Amino acid sequence: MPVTGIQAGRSGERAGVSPDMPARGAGAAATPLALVLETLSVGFGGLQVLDGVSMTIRPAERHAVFGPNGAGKTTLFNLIGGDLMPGGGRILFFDMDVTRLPPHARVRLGMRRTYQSSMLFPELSVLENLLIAVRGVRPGRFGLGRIRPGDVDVAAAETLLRNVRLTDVAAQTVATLSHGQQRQLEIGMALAGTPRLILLDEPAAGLSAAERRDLGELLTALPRSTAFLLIEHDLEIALQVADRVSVMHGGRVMRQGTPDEIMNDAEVQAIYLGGGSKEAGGHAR
Amino acid sequence: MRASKPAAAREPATQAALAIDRLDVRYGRARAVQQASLLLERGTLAIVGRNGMGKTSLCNAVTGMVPSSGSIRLFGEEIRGLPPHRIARRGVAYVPQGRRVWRSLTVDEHLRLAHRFRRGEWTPDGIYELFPRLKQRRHNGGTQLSGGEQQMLAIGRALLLDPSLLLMDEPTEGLAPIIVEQLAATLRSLAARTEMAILLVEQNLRFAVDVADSVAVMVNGCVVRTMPAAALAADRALQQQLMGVHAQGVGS
Amino acid sequence: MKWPRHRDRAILAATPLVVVAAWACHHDTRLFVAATLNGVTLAALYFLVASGFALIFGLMRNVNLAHGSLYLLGAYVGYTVGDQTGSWYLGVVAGALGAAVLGVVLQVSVFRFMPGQELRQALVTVAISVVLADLMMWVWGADIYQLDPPEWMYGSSVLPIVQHYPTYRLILLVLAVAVGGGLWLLLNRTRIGMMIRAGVDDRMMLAATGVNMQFVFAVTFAIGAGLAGFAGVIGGSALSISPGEDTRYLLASLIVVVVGGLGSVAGTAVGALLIGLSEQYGLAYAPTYGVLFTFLIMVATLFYRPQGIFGGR
Amino acid sequence: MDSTRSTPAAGWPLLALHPGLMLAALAIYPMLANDFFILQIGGQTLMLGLIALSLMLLAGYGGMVTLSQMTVAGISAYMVALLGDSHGGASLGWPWWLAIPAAIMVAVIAAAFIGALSAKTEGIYTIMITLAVGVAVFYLVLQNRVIFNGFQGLSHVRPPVVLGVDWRTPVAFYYLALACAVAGYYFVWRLRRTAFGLALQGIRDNPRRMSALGYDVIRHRIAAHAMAGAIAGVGGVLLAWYNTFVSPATVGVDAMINVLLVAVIGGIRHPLGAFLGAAVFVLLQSFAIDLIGSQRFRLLIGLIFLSTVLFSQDGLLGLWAQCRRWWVSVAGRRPFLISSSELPDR
Amino acid sequence: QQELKVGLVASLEGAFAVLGQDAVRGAELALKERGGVAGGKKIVFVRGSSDASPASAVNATRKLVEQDKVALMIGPLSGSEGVAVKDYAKTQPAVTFIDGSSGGQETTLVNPSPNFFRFNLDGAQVMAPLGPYAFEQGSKRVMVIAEDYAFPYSQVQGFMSGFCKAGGKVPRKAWIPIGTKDFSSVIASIPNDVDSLLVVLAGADAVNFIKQYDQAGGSKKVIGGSVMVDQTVLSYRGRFRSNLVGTLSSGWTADALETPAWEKFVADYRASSKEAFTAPSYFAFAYYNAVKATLNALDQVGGDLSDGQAKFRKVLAATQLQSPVGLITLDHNRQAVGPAFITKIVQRPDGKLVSSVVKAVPKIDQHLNMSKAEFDKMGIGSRDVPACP
Ligand SMILES: Nc1ncnc2c1ncn2[C@@H]1O[C@H](COP(=O)(O)OP(=O)(O)OP(=O)(O)O)[C@@H](O)[C@H]1O
Ligand SMILES: Nc1ncnc2c1ncn2[C@@H]1O[C@H](COP(=O)(O)OP(=O)(O)OP(=O)(O)O)[C@@H](O)[C@H]1O
Ligand SMILES: [Mg+2]
Ligand SMILES: [Mg+2]
Repeated sequence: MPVTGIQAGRSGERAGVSPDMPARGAGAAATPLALVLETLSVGFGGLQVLDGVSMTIRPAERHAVFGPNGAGKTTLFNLIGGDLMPGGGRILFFDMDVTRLPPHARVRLGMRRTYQSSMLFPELSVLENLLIAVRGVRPGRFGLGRIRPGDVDVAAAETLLRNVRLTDVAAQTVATLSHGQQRQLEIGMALAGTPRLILLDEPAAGLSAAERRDLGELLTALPRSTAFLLIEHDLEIALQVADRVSVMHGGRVMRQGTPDEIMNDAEVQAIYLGGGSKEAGGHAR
Repeated sequence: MRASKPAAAREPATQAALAIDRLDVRYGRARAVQQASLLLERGTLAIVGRNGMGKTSLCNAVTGMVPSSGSIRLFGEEIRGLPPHRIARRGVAYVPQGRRVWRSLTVDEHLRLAHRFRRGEWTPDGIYELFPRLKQRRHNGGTQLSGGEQQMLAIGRALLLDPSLLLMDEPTEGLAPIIVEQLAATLRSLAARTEMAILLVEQNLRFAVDVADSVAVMVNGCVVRTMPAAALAADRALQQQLMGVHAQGVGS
Repeated sequence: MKWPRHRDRAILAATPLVVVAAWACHHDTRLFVAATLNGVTLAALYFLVASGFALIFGLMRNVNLAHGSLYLLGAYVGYTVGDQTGSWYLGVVAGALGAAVLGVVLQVSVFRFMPGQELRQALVTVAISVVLADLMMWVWGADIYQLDPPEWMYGSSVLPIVQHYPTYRLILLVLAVAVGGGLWLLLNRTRIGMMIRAGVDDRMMLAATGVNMQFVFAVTFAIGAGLAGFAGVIGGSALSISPGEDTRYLLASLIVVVVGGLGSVAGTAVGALLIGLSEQYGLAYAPTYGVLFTFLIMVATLFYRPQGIFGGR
Repeated sequence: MDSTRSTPAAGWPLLALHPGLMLAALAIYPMLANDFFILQIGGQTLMLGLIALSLMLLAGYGGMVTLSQMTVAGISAYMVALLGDSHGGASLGWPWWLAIPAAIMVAVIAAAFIGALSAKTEGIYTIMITLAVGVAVFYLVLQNRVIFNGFQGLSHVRPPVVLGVDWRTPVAFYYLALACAVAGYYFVWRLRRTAFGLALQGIRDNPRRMSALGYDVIRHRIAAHAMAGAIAGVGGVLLAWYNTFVSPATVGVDAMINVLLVAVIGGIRHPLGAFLGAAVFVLLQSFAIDLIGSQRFRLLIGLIFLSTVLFSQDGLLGLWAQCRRWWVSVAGRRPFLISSSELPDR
Repeated sequence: QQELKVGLVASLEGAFAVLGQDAVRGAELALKERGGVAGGKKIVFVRGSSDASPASAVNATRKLVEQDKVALMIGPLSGSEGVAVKDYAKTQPAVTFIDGSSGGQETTLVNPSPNFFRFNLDGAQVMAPLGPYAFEQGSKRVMVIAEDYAFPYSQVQGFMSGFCKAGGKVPRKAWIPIGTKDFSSVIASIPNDVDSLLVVLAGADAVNFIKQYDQAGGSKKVIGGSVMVDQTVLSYRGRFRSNLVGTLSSGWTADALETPAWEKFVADYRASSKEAFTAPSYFAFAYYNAVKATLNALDQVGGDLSDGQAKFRKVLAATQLQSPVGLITLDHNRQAVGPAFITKIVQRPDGKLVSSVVKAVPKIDQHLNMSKAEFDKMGIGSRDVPACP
């Protein structure tokens, strides 16, 4: 399988491939790539958090991002989603340069994301939260018409509600939900509309075993037209759904490959996966 | 400051570390915990259960963060109704769900603040050794940390209090697998070497079974079952029944 | 990080200012220097008042709109004690203590029950200030009081260019610098500063590490309110003490702190300078619309830096 | 801000005030009251309530606590005086059908401008920037003599005689104010369930997430300000007619804060609160002196205000809801307990 | 005995609250002097309170007129309130309005209302004698430092009309925004070539100005506006007070007026209430006059308010009021024509500062004793009117 586009930036690892080659290669004329990241970098104060990250995601690709804590995964999502502006580099979304677009403009182009720590509307009900998510990508956001039960939007929100298993608490205000329930809602909000790319930041965190299983099924069952990028420390889920895996380390992409390749990579095991046996970290203290 | 801890806590006491009896937690008219009873003699007890079953509410009740009714005894002494800081001074430390680090304090300040009483074997340097990642970020503010780093910080903060009872609410959330492994080892060795009792709420069944001696299952605010960890680990049918985990559940 | 990016804009804004200043200096050097000095010393007074406000507001996120009342109370108490005992120093101590005690009472009996509810606290404190204003009017009437500082502070010192300059205003400057330094140390170098910041972020978690945060908050409030009372006596010796001063200084503190940015000593100082200078330049050069400019400066600052000059999230 | 967040919205169904009944009561009120009660109590309440309502829209739904609503109303008041007929300043004498819409338009534009200035600020910073704008406007009209006639302001602002009715007679003014108030109330009340209203509430709760869901937060805020500006603008026109003059005191700091007090005393989370607060405020202002004499009556107002905010999270409406809840729980305690222990699976 | 309700509005809230209370004392004193009866009827005051803003004054007045149905209205206290209440008066022709203490020039000069009467001099009238006198005393070039609104405008106009005519020059006027407390930059901007300052500031502002002027080493002669040398300022204890001695001013009354009528008034005033000031303020004095004139007129008509109060108003307009300071009559606009006093601050042996009379001017009309044409040429006082740089 050809390298689809994971290059560590300036480090010179896999130096043979220039960052934007695969994006603009022969195939560009046919279907545009879902996402192209070109040598993204960003720093806070003296700290270089991302250091030349390049990556491409094909339409319908399901891509998992692994990496130790603090590798820069969430920061990468913040750049793609528009919450942060990169210090350098470019972001192409279906061939469109979105590097400087505000978040809401990217969302309207079909990008959606979840947050690692839930970001919800605590005073509104669960259904209203989803309704807002549904309306966000449809025209009429300034609409002064009354929303009634039975509207298409409400129906769409109710479908989401069922998908993330929150029908029972639909009318409850979000502030009264348990942590896990809020995580479920967080995922539901990212699924609204027909996104072309979803960024999922540790969606399984805080979910119980049963809900994790549901999540896995939900992700697998997403229409194939939707690409997603998934940060996840729960390997079971990640491997269940991902086609490809990238591993980030210290602000760079260190490896990419198929799930199998990654799982068997010695270096990845050393910095991220661990030995998988009880003795691995025994000498910690 | 040591004196504030009951003498009983250090002696090989006959009293259970934590004894919860018919505990109720209410939010308005909704009951999150209903008549839950729980006994933790020593060692590690894990609580598992699906989302929204009342695990966090139980922990919050023990630490005094939400009002409750019933009885909570710490080494034989009733602590229900005490304000949180009193409870903490009696040797209860808490790793809360969602991390709850202080946004305007740096990593270093977190640890220094928690190490106020300077008791026990843990020091900020020890924590940095346990989580080297934190040391690199020691001058960063709480919210400038990545999710996993925050989790490490929350754990470090609790350990520095040198608790006799450590409450951990989903401590592995957001941690990389390798750190999880390391944490498991640390907890096991802590529980083995010291008198510290650990109450662990966990979604990661594998981790729970790995660390805990016994496991309690919560359903709808009640503790419905307590059993040795090994028994749960071995019995997939039971896992399936209690938690809706199916086929590829955890085995030992 | 932020400054370099704004450098061009800053230079663009600074150039006309420098030109105008040069013109003003050329036009009437004495007036310009005097107005500048007046602005700086007025800023010192504003800083003294606002520092307590900044402490309470910045650290505890408590929007204490009764701060002006604490100022006035300190001034009245300081005046009464100073007048009775004949000692200005005793008056200063009494004013600071009086306000501190009231501050603690407020914290323990009112604000404790509404943590984190900014708007509600703001409104409660507005109500309290209305009540306090009337109570103080009851006790002290509407007379104009003024406390005279000791002999050596009164009168004027000889400075170059401006010739005579009130000594007391120079002392204001010294006091402001001292208080600012002390505050900075308290916030950044002491455990209590750390605790307060932590308590504001998540007080339950602070309690869960064994800190009695009610005590910590009460202490903070005492310091903040005590500073207000202290400023009251100091300010009451520079300017007059009368009903209505409470809202004046409250407004000044609010503007200073908000323009400067929350919870930062440096920000408060910069805010105070900005406001003090613009007020005095306005009076000296454009009395008719000068006041307007102070507020336009504030609007502009908040528009470009919604968190204040030194504020950051 | 936070206190607007702390009361669960669930309390509202407990409000058992039937709208039809209330409307009927308001409609027949002039038949039962004298001129003073019709104009100064009734008319003024509705007018002030309308201005407070605009704040309620911004603060209750959008989480933007602004102090400049009185300024917006004042701008509209100054504009009717200037564009229409008045003494003192540079009034243009336009006909009413031109002057009134133009005045409200100017108010809307001013409000949108204030919205744009403050859209990036939050919490106390919003309060402060709007306060600063308000004070700046106050000093502008105070210091400018050519157009705004300075301290003295513009006098002889009277409503036009339209359809043969003198709209300044108490009954006519009352019904005019009532019509505006009902329209405003209905608009705001209904807004809660519209796409825009929902978006506004989302912005109140979490602006960053709104942006990540495809909403342009800044534009929504500006639009909310413009809407509130229209409401306040109508209130401002009424205000000018009611007083028959506008002066800097109309837009002074006290007046700005009074609007906030009115909205908060009533309850800032429901449009009804604005009018309830206005009624209490106007009654107190008019009759406190009869209750307590002249000496300590600021104290009375202060104490009433203090106890409202101290004991209720959400003004008088919140207090009312609390009472209802308490009553329900006392009256129906047993059954609730039983049913709650038999709650279905979560 | 029949009751007659009389409305009484004063500022009992806000910054003027204390002054408002003193005004009420003055009004009550006048009523008490007659045993609470006039024209055979028992007079009952119904009170209203404003916060010194025009809107609140009208609201309070409207309540008294429309709700409490008073027949006569007394008030309000301050200038802009007066204008607003006068306008309201036009809509209530059945009620007679007697001004309390408001001193706005326009109130009775521009568009006067036929049912609105004022028994005190306006701000310009009372300052008119001072200008020529100050010129005589050696003030040739004066800088004006005054607050930026209507009342100081007319005070300055009153001063300058005579001063300029006498040949004085006013090269610079500093109009200070209301509420300024720190005058140091204004002080720094005082040109060297003026010999005196005309300071029209009230209460605390005056105190602050004088103290700061003293501290900055200022030495020019200070001439004060009418409210500048009030007892609120004089009774204030502080080091600077010695600087006040010798300050010239002009007012409606003077503390050390040594006429029997005035001394009796002061004694009665002080006996009337425990909380009374050492000497009646201008506001007590003005309200006292207003009430006294009203009651006199009521007596004369025997309490007859029929016929739209026509008879009562006629008598009121023709009033020859023997006020504590002298005779006050009304002109055709129902505005007072009466005495004013040039005063100088002196220190009494007991250390108290009082204003002593330097010169009494028995009669000043609203045109400042000029012809109407001459006055109209000058126009109403404002920032730039009059001017003689
Ligand atoms: N605003 C900030 N200021 C300073 N440092 C920051 C900021 N945001 C993130 N960082 C740092 O950047 C690094 C990367 O953070 P990021 O959140 O992207 O990690 P992550 O890969 O998502 O880790 P995790 O798996 O723990 O969530 C961290 O070390 C963090 O401390
Ligand atoms: N503040 C609150 N007000 C009202 N209800 C609440 C509140 N907090 C929690 N609940 C409800 O109480 C129940 C138990 O919540 P809790 O947080 O204890 O669950 P949990 O077992 O910790 O769940 P999770 O695994 O998702 O963290 C949930 O149904 C939740 O909706
Ligand atoms: Mg992350
Ligand atoms: Mg939980």
